[in-house]
Amino acid sequence: MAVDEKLKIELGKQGVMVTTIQELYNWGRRSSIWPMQFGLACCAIEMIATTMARYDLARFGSEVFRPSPRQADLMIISGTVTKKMAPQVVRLYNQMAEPRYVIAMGACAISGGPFKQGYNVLKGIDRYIPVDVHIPGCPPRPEALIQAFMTLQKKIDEQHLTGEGRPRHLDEQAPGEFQVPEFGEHDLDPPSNPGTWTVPKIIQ
Amino acid sequence: MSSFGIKNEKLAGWNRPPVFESDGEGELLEVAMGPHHPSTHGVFRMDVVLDGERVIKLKPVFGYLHRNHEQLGQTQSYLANMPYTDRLDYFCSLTNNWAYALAVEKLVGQEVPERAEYLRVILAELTRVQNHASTIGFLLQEMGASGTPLMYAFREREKILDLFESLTGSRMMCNYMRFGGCRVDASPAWIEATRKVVAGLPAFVDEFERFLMTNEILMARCQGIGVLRPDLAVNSGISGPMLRASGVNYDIRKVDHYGIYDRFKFRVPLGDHGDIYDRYMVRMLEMRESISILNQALKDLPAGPVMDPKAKIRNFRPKAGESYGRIEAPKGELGFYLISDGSPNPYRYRVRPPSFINLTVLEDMCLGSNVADVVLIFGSVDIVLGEVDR
Amino acid sequence: MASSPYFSLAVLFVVALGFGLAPLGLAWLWQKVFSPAKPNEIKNAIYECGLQSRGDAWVQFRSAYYLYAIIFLIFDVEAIFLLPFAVAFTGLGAAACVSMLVFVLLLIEGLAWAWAKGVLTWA
Amino acid sequence: MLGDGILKGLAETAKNFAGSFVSKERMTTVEYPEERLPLPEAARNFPFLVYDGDDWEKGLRCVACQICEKECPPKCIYIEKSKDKKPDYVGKPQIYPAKFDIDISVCMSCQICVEVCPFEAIKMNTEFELATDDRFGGLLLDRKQLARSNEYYHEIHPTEASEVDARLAEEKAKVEAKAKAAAEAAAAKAAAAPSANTPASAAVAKPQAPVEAKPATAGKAAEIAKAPAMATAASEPKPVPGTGTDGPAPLTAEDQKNAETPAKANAREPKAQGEPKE
Amino acid sequence: MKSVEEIKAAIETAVPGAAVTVIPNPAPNAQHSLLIGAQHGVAVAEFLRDNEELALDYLSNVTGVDYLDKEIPEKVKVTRQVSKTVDGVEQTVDEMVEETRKRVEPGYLEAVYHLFSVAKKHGPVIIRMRTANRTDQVELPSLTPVWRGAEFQEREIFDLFGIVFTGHPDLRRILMWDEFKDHPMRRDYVEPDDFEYEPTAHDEVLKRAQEHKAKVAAGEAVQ
Repeated sequence: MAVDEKLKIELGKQGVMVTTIQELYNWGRRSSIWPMQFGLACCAIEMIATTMARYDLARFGSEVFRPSPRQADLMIISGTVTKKMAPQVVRLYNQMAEPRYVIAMGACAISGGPFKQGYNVLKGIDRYIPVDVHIPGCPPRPEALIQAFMTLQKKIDEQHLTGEGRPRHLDEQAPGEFQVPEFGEHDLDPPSNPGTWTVPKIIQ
Repeated sequence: MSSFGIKNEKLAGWNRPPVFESDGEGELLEVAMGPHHPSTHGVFRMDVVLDGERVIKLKPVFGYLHRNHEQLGQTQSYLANMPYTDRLDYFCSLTNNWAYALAVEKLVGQEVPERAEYLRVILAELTRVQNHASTIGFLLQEMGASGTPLMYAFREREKILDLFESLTGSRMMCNYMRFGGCRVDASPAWIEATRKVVAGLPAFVDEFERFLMTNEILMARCQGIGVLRPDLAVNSGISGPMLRASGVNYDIRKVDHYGIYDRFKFRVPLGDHGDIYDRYMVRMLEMRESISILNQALKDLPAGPVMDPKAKIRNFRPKAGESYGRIEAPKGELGFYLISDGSPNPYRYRVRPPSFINLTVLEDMCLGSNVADVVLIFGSVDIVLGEVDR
Repeated sequence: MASSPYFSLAVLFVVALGFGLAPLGLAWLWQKVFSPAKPNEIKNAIYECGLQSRGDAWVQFRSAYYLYAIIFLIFDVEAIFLLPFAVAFTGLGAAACVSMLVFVLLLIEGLAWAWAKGVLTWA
Repeated sequence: MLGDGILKGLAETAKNFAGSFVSKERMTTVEYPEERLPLPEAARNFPFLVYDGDDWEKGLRCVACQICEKECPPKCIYIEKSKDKKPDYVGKPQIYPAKFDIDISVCMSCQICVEVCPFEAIKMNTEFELATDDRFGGLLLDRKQLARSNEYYHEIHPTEASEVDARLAEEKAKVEAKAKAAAEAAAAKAAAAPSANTPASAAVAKPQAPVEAKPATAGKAAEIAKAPAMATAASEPKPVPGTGTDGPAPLTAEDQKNAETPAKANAREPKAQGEPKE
Repeated sequence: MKSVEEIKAAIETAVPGAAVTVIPNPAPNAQHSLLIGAQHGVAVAEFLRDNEELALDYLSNVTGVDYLDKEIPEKVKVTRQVSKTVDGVEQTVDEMVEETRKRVEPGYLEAVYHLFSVAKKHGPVIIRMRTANRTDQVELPSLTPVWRGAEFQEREIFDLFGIVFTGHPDLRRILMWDEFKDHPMRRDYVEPDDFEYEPTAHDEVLKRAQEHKAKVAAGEAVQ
């Protein structure tokens, strides 16, 4: 049962703060998303530029870039995920603590981008791990990364604690483990994780 | 040659007591400073064998960002390769463009109008300044000064990126040069804005120098660490600030006389110990030289066309032949080797990456030093993974 | 019982204990009710820069490292013992001084061995 | 003495800290959502299709010549030609793109499509707030989402837009002048020799480009002339996936005949650049 | 600096028996190169480095190039039995017939070395070495003992082209992962069918997508 807005505003005027556990929980988690220090290629430089003085990412609670996956709850895949790097990316994602989000930053992380026709480039990281926000651009501007942060924060705000709208980490059925691909003789096997990657029907 | 006037030699690190000989008690620990590591500027892996803290063996492992740049180069047309060169060394996209344009111009004997040559020099030197500032910022970041020098360096870099964006349209991926000139002419307002930024650069370098040069921690941690002998450097094909820090006078702007660098008066800074501190000093002094080149180039920038009218952009079919064009990129000698067989896409498209070859001596420099110094030595080599793995 | 002098102290102690344990209990309750634990062996594997970690970290280090720590420990504890001796020094006889001297010299001998072994030269 | 290097460094940061209260120049942070940096004029993010007038369907300048599709390095443009024709801004019936998709999850915003487009039909947009969580629906922009009006183009790239308009207007004037001249010549001929047996040249008054017209080289899509001649490149028909037909309807003979003239190589005069952000 | 012909002469005098031929470069920058026999490679390299007049002590670039087998059509006169009716009688008579037969010229893998001199500051001397063919004899002498700069670049050529450099200190794959089997930069490399749905597929990307669809229809590949 949500508190109805008008009552909330009235009480707010008299200095009484009314909230639900869900709002408090979501507010707590979205205001301090600690990204993992995980730069792959050119988009990593734009990510660093976003944390620098001019486009200050610290204003969104992401001041600290944690090197170790154990203490990070957001993985910004900034750059090209090659087939040699894919098992490491998926293993790092597995090793992150459970409420974890993924931002696929840049064309290469979403779909292989300009290097798509190559033999060593993974065509998009959402073959192996679920991606929450995609940022197109090559590289996307620092403001675009901040706007993606705000999109992710809105998305966290709308999450419910129970019922079917609840996020992956509160849902027993949601898979906690994502299969790490092995190095095959010609390509990674399996080439994609069927659990998270569904090839859409050909639209044309 | 005195080592840049730092008088108190006793502080200089290289007269330290002999390295502690391991008495063979402890076992060796094999650890991977792997693809995901805060100090490796991206996805680079070093398999290190440690005896306590001392490095016994170090094997670099590449390929985590191998984006098959050369194979794509051979399937695309000459023009379509130009935006891909921005993604090679993604700190200095304009010098990559220039190296590729130079190689193709050598392939077909294409001249470049005066104003385009001047614009190329101005943009290349701006790229060199922002690359060296960022490199020093990252080097200090790895030394522990987390943030402050990097913030100062990036504040300066943002100003230069604004210039790139207002001229070419993109901050980092300029895709600006064509075979036979540049894509867009620089408006007088842009020239004025460049003058203003260049006027502010000496103050920034002075501030950086006052900030860092005589800092005891910097001297204690950098002097005498990662020493590279000049003969090993030349034999290993090292190029750029690392080579000059070992005292070898080899700057391609002076050797190859490409572009119009002969018209500008600038000196080539050399180090004499070849350690991290000399590499840091060579980069600081190169920034000063670049600023003097910028001032000279901005002073007599001629008017005139920016693009040679006869130059073909689309449907460009050079006759059969090969060409190797190289320039002095901020990280070293960046070369493009093109073999053409008359078809619109090159038969063989090879990039000579300075960072990749500068890593040949990483193990020689790191043997016997502490793990913490390996991070610094690796930072002083200044590599970018897009260029290392291509 | 309410008037015993220590009653307020006990209340304070209980409140402090509760203040400490309540969030832990809440977190444990939350975890049991809302977010199910999903351990798996990839997640619990050793983190080594994204790779499967080869080799073992339980390695016999060079003696210099732990000896350095032990020596620091010795002199730290010695300083604690010297403290009461120094405070009551004026009222003590010669026997106390001699025994304290034996105690200090014994430790100095340990330092001499370490110095000879070269543990202290850090390089 | 030993610590003076560090003290000098601390003095430096203290100066900057104190300075940040006084001088505007030291306050570098831009609070993005509230306070935005004005994008410089040449900024480019993703392409968009320019249309004249108000109806985007009719006003599209693109004539589906597929040059940008061939020249695009990451190959992220997909064009399907239309069967019928619509009059373009000069009034000459032209093919228009039935489908024009750009996959912005692949596009590397390198503006080569703008450079090679001979019809000023595709320009670079400066919109960058496109983060979405739906990869295939949200990041594949079709014709409708790509179309922007010419006024919008004037908004984001003022000098470049006005220059392009000047060029197009001048071409339009030249074509009309030719058409008028051809019409008078035809009327004069009809008046002078009413029984003239040679019909006027084909309905389309094919103005002769001032530049000497060399026959187009056969083979691959030859380069498009910037000359005023209305010309479409003869490009090999592209098999339409999934529809099973072996290819779109072959180009009408009249298009085939339109020999384009490989004019001087430099397709574009240097674009003057607006002044950058202060 | 000495011209290519002078260098060729100098090499032939210094290293007797070295097979050196000049490969002209038609491009205007006239960077001609010297093709060197594989068995004398290291000797010639040491000469080029240690000769004081040349002093080529700086190896800038090592490139691998792959030339496919070329089929050269040739007009060949061959006598063949041809049945012809001579004055009404069916008989076979051999007769000169001209036919074109395909002569397959074996392709080769090539390593190109660009040498510069730091001491004398003079420009590129380019030497090339070619393997016998593209399949089994793919050995070339490694020049890492002469110039240490060639170490990583030769490993990259071994990884992407498959030239085995004899004498290289540690010849392993450098860019691809170790379990990778074939050499991806060769002209005849077939990419794994790593199908990815592309909304804007056209030309060869479309061809690959249709091949994949055919394969899925035929049931070999998984969607």
